[in-house]
Amino acid sequence: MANALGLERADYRGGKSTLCPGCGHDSISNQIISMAYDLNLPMWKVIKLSGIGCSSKTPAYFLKGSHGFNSVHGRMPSVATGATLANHDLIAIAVSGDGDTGSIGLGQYKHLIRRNVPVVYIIENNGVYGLTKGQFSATADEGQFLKYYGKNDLPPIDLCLEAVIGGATFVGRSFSGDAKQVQALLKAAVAHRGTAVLDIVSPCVTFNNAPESTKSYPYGQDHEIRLHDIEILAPGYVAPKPEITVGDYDDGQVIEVEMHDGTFVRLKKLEAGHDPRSRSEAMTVLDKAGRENLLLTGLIYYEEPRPTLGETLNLTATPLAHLDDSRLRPSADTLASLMQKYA
Amino acid sequence: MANALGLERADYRGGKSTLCPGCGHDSISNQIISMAYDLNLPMWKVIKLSGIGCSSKTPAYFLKGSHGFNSVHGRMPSVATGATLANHDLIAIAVSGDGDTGSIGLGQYKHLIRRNVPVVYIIENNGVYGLTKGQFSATADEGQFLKYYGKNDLPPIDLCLEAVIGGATFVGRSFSGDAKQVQALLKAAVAHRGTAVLDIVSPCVTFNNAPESTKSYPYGQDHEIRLHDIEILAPGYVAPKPEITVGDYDDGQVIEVEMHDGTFVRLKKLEAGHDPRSRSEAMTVLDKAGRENLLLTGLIYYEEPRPTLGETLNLTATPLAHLDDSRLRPSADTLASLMQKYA
Amino acid sequence: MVINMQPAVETRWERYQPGVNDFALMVATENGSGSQTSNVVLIRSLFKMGIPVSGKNLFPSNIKGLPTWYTIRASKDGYTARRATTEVAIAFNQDTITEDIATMPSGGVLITNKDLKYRVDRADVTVYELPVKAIMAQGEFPKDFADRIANMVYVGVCCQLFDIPIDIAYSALLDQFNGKEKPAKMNFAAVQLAYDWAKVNLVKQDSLRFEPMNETAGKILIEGNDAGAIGALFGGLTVVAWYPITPSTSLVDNILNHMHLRKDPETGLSTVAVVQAEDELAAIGMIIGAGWAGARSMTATSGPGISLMAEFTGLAYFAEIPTVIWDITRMGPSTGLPTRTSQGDLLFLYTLSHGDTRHIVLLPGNAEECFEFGWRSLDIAEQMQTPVFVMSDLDLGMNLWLSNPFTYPETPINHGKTLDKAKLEAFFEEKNEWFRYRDYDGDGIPYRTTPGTEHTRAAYFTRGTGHNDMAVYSERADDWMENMTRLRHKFETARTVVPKPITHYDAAKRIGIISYGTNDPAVLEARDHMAASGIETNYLRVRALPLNQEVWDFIDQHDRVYVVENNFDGQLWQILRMESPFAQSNLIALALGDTLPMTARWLHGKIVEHEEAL
Amino acid sequence: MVINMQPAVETRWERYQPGVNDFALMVATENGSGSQTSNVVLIRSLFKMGIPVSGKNLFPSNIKGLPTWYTIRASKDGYTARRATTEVAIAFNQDTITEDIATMPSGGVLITNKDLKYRVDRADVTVYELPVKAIMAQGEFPKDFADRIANMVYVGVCCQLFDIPIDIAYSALLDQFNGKEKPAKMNFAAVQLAYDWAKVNLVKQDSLRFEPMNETAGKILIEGNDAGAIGALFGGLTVVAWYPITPSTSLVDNILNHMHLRKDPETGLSTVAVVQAEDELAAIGMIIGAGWAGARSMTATSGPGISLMAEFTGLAYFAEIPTVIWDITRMGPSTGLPTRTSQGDLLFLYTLSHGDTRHIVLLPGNAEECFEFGWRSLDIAEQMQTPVFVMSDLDLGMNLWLSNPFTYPETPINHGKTLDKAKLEAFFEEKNEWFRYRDYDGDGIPYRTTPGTEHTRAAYFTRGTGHNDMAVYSERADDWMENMTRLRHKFETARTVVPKPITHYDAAKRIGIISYGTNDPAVLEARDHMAASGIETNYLRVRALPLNQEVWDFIDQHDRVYVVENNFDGQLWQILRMESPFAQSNLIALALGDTLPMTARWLHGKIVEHEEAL
Ligand SMILES: Cc1ncc(C[n+]2csc(CCOP(=O)(O)OP(=O)(O)O)c2C)c(N)n1
Ligand SMILES: Cc1ncc(C[n+]2csc(CCOP(=O)(O)OP(=O)(O)O)c2C)c(N)n1
Ligand code: SF4
Ligand code: SF4
Ligand SMILES: [Mg+2]
Ligand SMILES: [Mg+2]
Repeated sequence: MANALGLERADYRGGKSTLCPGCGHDSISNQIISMAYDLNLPMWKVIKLSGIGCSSKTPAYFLKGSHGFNSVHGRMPSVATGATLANHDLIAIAVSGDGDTGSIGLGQYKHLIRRNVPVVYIIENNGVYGLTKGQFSATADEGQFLKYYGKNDLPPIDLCLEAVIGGATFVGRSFSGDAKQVQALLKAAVAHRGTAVLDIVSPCVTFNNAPESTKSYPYGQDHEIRLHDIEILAPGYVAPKPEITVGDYDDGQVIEVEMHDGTFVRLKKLEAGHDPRSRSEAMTVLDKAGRENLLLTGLIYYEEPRPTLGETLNLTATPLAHLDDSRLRPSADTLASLMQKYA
Repeated sequence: MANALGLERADYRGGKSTLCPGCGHDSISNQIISMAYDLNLPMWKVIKLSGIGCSSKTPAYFLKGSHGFNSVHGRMPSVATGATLANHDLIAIAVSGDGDTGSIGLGQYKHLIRRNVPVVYIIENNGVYGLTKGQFSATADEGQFLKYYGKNDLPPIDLCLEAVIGGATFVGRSFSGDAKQVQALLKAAVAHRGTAVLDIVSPCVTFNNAPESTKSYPYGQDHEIRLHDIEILAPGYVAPKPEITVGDYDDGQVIEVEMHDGTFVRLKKLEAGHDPRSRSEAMTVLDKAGRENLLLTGLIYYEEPRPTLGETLNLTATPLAHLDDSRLRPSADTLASLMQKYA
Repeated sequence: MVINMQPAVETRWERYQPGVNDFALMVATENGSGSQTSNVVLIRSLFKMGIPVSGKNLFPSNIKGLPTWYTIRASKDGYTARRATTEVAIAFNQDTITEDIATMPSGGVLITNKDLKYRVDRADVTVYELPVKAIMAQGEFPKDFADRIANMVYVGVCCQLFDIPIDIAYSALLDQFNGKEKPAKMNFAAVQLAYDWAKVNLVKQDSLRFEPMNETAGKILIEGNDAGAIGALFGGLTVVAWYPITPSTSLVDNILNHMHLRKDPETGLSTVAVVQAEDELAAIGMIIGAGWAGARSMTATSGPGISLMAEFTGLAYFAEIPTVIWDITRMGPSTGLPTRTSQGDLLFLYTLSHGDTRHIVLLPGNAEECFEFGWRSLDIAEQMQTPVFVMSDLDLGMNLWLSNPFTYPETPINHGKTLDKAKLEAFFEEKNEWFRYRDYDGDGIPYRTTPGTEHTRAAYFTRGTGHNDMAVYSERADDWMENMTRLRHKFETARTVVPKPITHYDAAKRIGIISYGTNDPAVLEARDHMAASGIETNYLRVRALPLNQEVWDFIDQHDRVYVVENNFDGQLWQILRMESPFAQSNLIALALGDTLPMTARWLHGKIVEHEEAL
Repeated sequence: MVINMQPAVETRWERYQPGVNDFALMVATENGSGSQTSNVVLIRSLFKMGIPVSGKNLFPSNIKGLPTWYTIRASKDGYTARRATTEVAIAFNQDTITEDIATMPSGGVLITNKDLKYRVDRADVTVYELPVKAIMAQGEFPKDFADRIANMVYVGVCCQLFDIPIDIAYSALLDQFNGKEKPAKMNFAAVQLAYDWAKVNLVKQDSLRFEPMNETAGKILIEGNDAGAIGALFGGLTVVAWYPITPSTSLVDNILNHMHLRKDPETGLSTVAVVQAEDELAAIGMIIGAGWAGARSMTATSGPGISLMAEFTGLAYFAEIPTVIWDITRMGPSTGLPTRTSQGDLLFLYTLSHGDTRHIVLLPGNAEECFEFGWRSLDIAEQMQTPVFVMSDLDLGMNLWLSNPFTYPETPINHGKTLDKAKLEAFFEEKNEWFRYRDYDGDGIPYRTTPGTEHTRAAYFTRGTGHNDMAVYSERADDWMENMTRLRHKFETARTVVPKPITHYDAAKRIGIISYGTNDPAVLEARDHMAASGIETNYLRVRALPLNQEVWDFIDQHDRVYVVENNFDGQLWQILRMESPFAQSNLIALALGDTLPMTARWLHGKIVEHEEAL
């Protein structure tokens, strides 16, 4: 069935995946396709960016109608920064891996967030380097064993916590086995102005899918704890009561967060009862999850977005890439009078 | 007066400083000299490491009897990692700047901490790039103005918070104008096994010393809030009562933390009353300091150190650099029988 | 096979006739389907039969499912170069079977998996079709396991068709599972089934077969990266920092495999530290820090990692810190083709980093040299106090090579001019001074101390900024020039320290060939063929940069010298031109760089073409 | 002065006699003491007097307190090269005064600050001693301010001694404080005091003086980095990402200074985005992302930054993304000497990144070309769809140069083969297809689209991995070779697109000189001197890599060609040898690389030495 743009879901597909059958990354690609189809995204406005890795290959497998850039390992954030500066009308979907972001790319990841570059930043987190055949990544469980590389003695990096303290205004965590939630978070993220981080546990079925591994399917299926149910209300919906902005919410209560494009994100409290609008609560809940090895998923943190990088630079409304030449080159008189100053 | 090694304080000096008169970095160098003299550090056992910057020049200005390595910008952490692996008997003192650590070096800084490389990591934090003439660094105040580079629109990175969530077991903050505290923290840091981070506000008198700047002398003098008084009790001292390890402490109470070399760090509570042994408290106090622009100084976080990188690798007691050749090359027979396996 | 090219002009080569122990097989399967085991079993079997054999794995940059080709060449004459045409095609991959059939040579033998969809419209080839499912069905294997070992079917059939004794195949399987009988037996069951099936159902229609000979006695089969790892461990390696990247990863994997050789017998503690860094910037920083502090350190990487190591390499060069960097080259520029081979980094390695820099680059051409340069590179690094590159490639590093067993290092570990406490005291005794960057011996190589030397005057300050010979910071032009002049002098000394070229010279021959690395087998084979057709050549194989005098003499001695290499720009040819002491009008570049190991046929074609055009 | 060298053999040069408007001053002060203002005031004054003038600031890599030397050369003949010997020494730095006095030429003029400790044991120089404190004391200046302007004392004294009209000094001061009278007056007060003091207390004993002439009318004084910034802004620059590093920082500083020229008149919003990145890895990633998305992007850096940009540069080369990288070179290897000049990155830039890569490098030789290449580099980048380097150096970038005013770009902005919606539709109209990497015009340059083009078939996938001409991932050897062959062909096209060399040719002359960049003034001056002594030379100044045919023709036309450059290895000479279509026995390398701008005397000495040895 065609969406508002007259496109079938199939039109949002990409090339045939070359990932291992069952790879978690493929299901995330599928959710991206559904999200774009549901939201009627014009593909020509979307850019797909990635680093290097199995995860970073996926932009070739969705949204064939969009420009894609599979850049270099760990440094896609800088490419995303430049591309969105060149054209701030673009909708940027960035895909990375835990190695790509947590190891070689950690610095760029943090600085992208600090600059609040408007991009949906998806980390397909499997705790290993898939493409180079299963070395531990910086998000691997402490003490975990892998057949080839033995024991991992180092503590995992929590890429959500890194984002929260780094100044991110939208931070979510999910599990690629939880299609519904992944899709809801994707929709919210696309509606967000500024960097939206999604750290999605995405099992590597070939190198890290043993049930003990917190990055495996079995573990995710048995241990995922949703912080809330998420419902996305398309722009146009009118909130029944003024949006709740403070205080933690009592049983059965609901938070509705309005995104800048009018989309509402409705969070229905579950037992965990986490309020994503509190930075300290976000830090606490992540710290707890880390210490107790809990796979807490949902919208971890949200705040009214601060200005994006482009906004702080006071750029023209017309994207820089589309300025016509008359605005790119000052006049001959301007040059002449400037020369006077040096005479 | 000579110390236990028969050395005068002057013997611990280095070359003549070429920094601007009054630069905060020079006073930190002085405290390093005093610390080494007081603790009777054998200089031949010490290595001085740094990146590039005015701050990173300082290792040439103290401990002339120690090997020094002024490496490349932002990547001293990797050099420190390799050097301490080669010889785990060395006492490593690393000096960096806020640009060196917070911008180009952020990734290596975080991974050094994650690996718990045994090094005293000093950040001489002035909020600007001194050596390149005063650009904003990643720790500059949000909204701050500088004569040349205008307004800084980006939020500052808190290098202590980065360290705490990154797995550091010793994190302190100080102000180069607070000689006494800087020296106490240095002594504790040297006694610590593992990465000891000291983020020291060290004013750049040439480019960032206006009173409204949180990195200036005037601001530090007027606004420093000590979290506690710190006293260092040399090894041999016997704690009056079993070391307090839990619970927050009431007025006038004191915490004593024993370092692995027998040194005791005695913290006397001041009004702020922060317990450095609680990770969540550390995160909260830093978050608060960040939001309210408070210059809270002292030992922010301490935990019983986890194994250092070298320890996790089960290396021989003899430093790798000092193994004799017989242990570096297996026998001819070993090679012969190995070759059998490939025949 | 679809990835094969290297067009060669038609030549006498065409007369080449396959025969007993002298033909090649190509196995087309799916990546990650376990076919690698089957292929290695075939190679090992031939090896055990005493037949000179070589294998090339042409695999995709993916983990499961993309096409992969494996070529196995048996050569009674001992040629191990890749052959472009393979008489036998084992087409087991649905995605490529059609093209695999279309591109096979006339008169060839086609073995297919009957369960696939395809049409054979080649009257000029012998076809054997194997009902793989049916054959496997006979031996009730657990389902998932069955899939994994289905590829054993073509092993069994090959044993039957080409006279490989099946017990030899079994012992090859045993080796493969290093002695574990259970998996060996499991797999062998499938081999046996196929073998028996073929005996009954296939009528031999071709003349290709193997026959035991005695050409591999005392030899070994090993991958270059394994050889390099063993070499490094016997070279006193103590600190490794690395970041995974194909095709260098297996070099470090093999260091981990063999690390037990360096465990302290009493304590069981390790004398080697291996750290997986967060990236290559950190990896090289770590080995430089380690080298500075007295360790024998190394890393292994490939093109993209080399680019990231550029700045640190300049520091190590200028601050004179020993360390070793293995570059297992793959196809570049950029990410390029991670699973294809090339020699495209040579010029970049030689001049790596900004400013006036030059580096030592060792160029192993076979597994024995991977072992030798594995330990020697660590000696040279300490001896010359500079980073030393070892440039191998994917072909040498990741494929199995027939080799002589490695000879134990003939010289003790060389720490160069490193002064420990005692040596430093002696030095002061003699000279009343010691300055880090002073040239005491006139060879440009200074004396160094390492941190932790208990001596009041052992310390010095290391920096990448200007310094005089006392290691004191200096912005003086004369200090700068003095230091650069000494560094260049040291580099000249290096020419006499690095491995000399291997030369096949006969004054009567007027044509020379210069090459390096894994082109060696192609050159050797092509030379024989050319000689047969009247083109006599001498051959010099460069084994290191900087170049030694031998190279200039060799060029001088010939009318024409072909510079043969597997990169696109002819990088050694460019280095020869930019450095040769005289005008070289006689250097002809034969540069390939088509992602595949060079074939003798390509080289033969090129030279014949050129010679006939004279 | 202590940092001065470049030994030259004794030659006719010795006959050179300083005279009116033809001598040089050297000012030795402390870094950060405000002397820079005084020195620029002196230069501006001479400029206003119509005298050709040039200045070189030899400053330390520190912020305050280390020695700094500033040389000012007046040349009635219009020579602007650095001169090693300076007739006038103004010794105002306690740390260097002794050596400054010792190293000054016989017959020179010494002006000292009497408050310093020193002894003058030179009977062969004229000495003027200034009681700076005393002079300043006369005009009650606020203490701290007094220190800052104490250096105005030597300005006043020079006006008096060398006949610089004091009102001209005042207007120079006004310019310096761009029109602000208050600071200008303040400073001028000190100048006046010193001027009056000198009138009364100094007896002119030397013959050196200035005299108004008319050689600077219509000219400007500007730094190369300022010129480059203006050029880029007039070249349609839209995205700048950078990381501070000496000596490139002032290029971006000047972009910020002039950015108002690109503000939208109505909205006041900016058409240029300038981002201070976290490092050079990020800076280049940003400009590549921007170039890919349709921006005209650039960065500015120096050696260490170039090394860090290596991997990304390879991606941009291989994925064919336009962007511009300025390398304001400083002395390397490694961190080297950040405040000293060199041309040491040339070869590294040309071959930057692993694998077979080659890059366009523009080589401005003066301020006008910094402006021109500032805009032209952005055109060439889009035209060739590749990263374009502009290699300037510290000398050109950070010193003041006498220049013609800049001429407005004669051609409109060139976006190359970039297809917007309309153009893409037209393309499909005509060809019924569009594939990103297909060579439609036979020049190796494909057509590209940028993201955000509202067309269903505008999208393509950009990658650094193997791809065919439809931008589809491919591991096929033939696809790889086809692409590499096209890239090389594109590079050949680039030879015809980049700026051609500037040639001074006269068929009668048999000796040629090839050089580039800031060696130009030294070459021009040396040629005149050599001509005077009977050595006639032609001269070709290379302005870009890859080299054009003109260069080969020039080499062909001469018996000998001296390749003159300011790096240690003779890197252009090496590139010439590795690329020249014929054996070049006639290329002689004259490589310097001693951290300082080249002097005509050094070059003259070298060539004369060589010619006389023939
Ligand atoms: C500079 C550089 N170093 C190393 C590599 C090799 N490499 C390719 S992918 C990868 C790791 C990918 O891990 P991750 O980001 O977690 O992605 P995954 O494959 O697990 O999805 C590495 C190290 C590279 N391509 N470039
Ligand atoms: C790779 C590289 N990029 C840039 C530089 C130039 N640089 C030298 S110091 C510095 C910043 C120093 O700032 P910080 O670390 O805060 O030290 P500070 O001078 O403020 O003490 C920069 C960018 C360099 N040396 N190397
Ligand atoms: S290796 Fe792991 S991450 Fe890569 S495709 Fe296979 S399952 Fe996915
Ligand atoms: S510039 Fe700033 S940081 Fe550098 S030395 Fe001067 S005061 Fe210190
Ligand atoms: Mg991963
Ligand atoms: Mg700083």
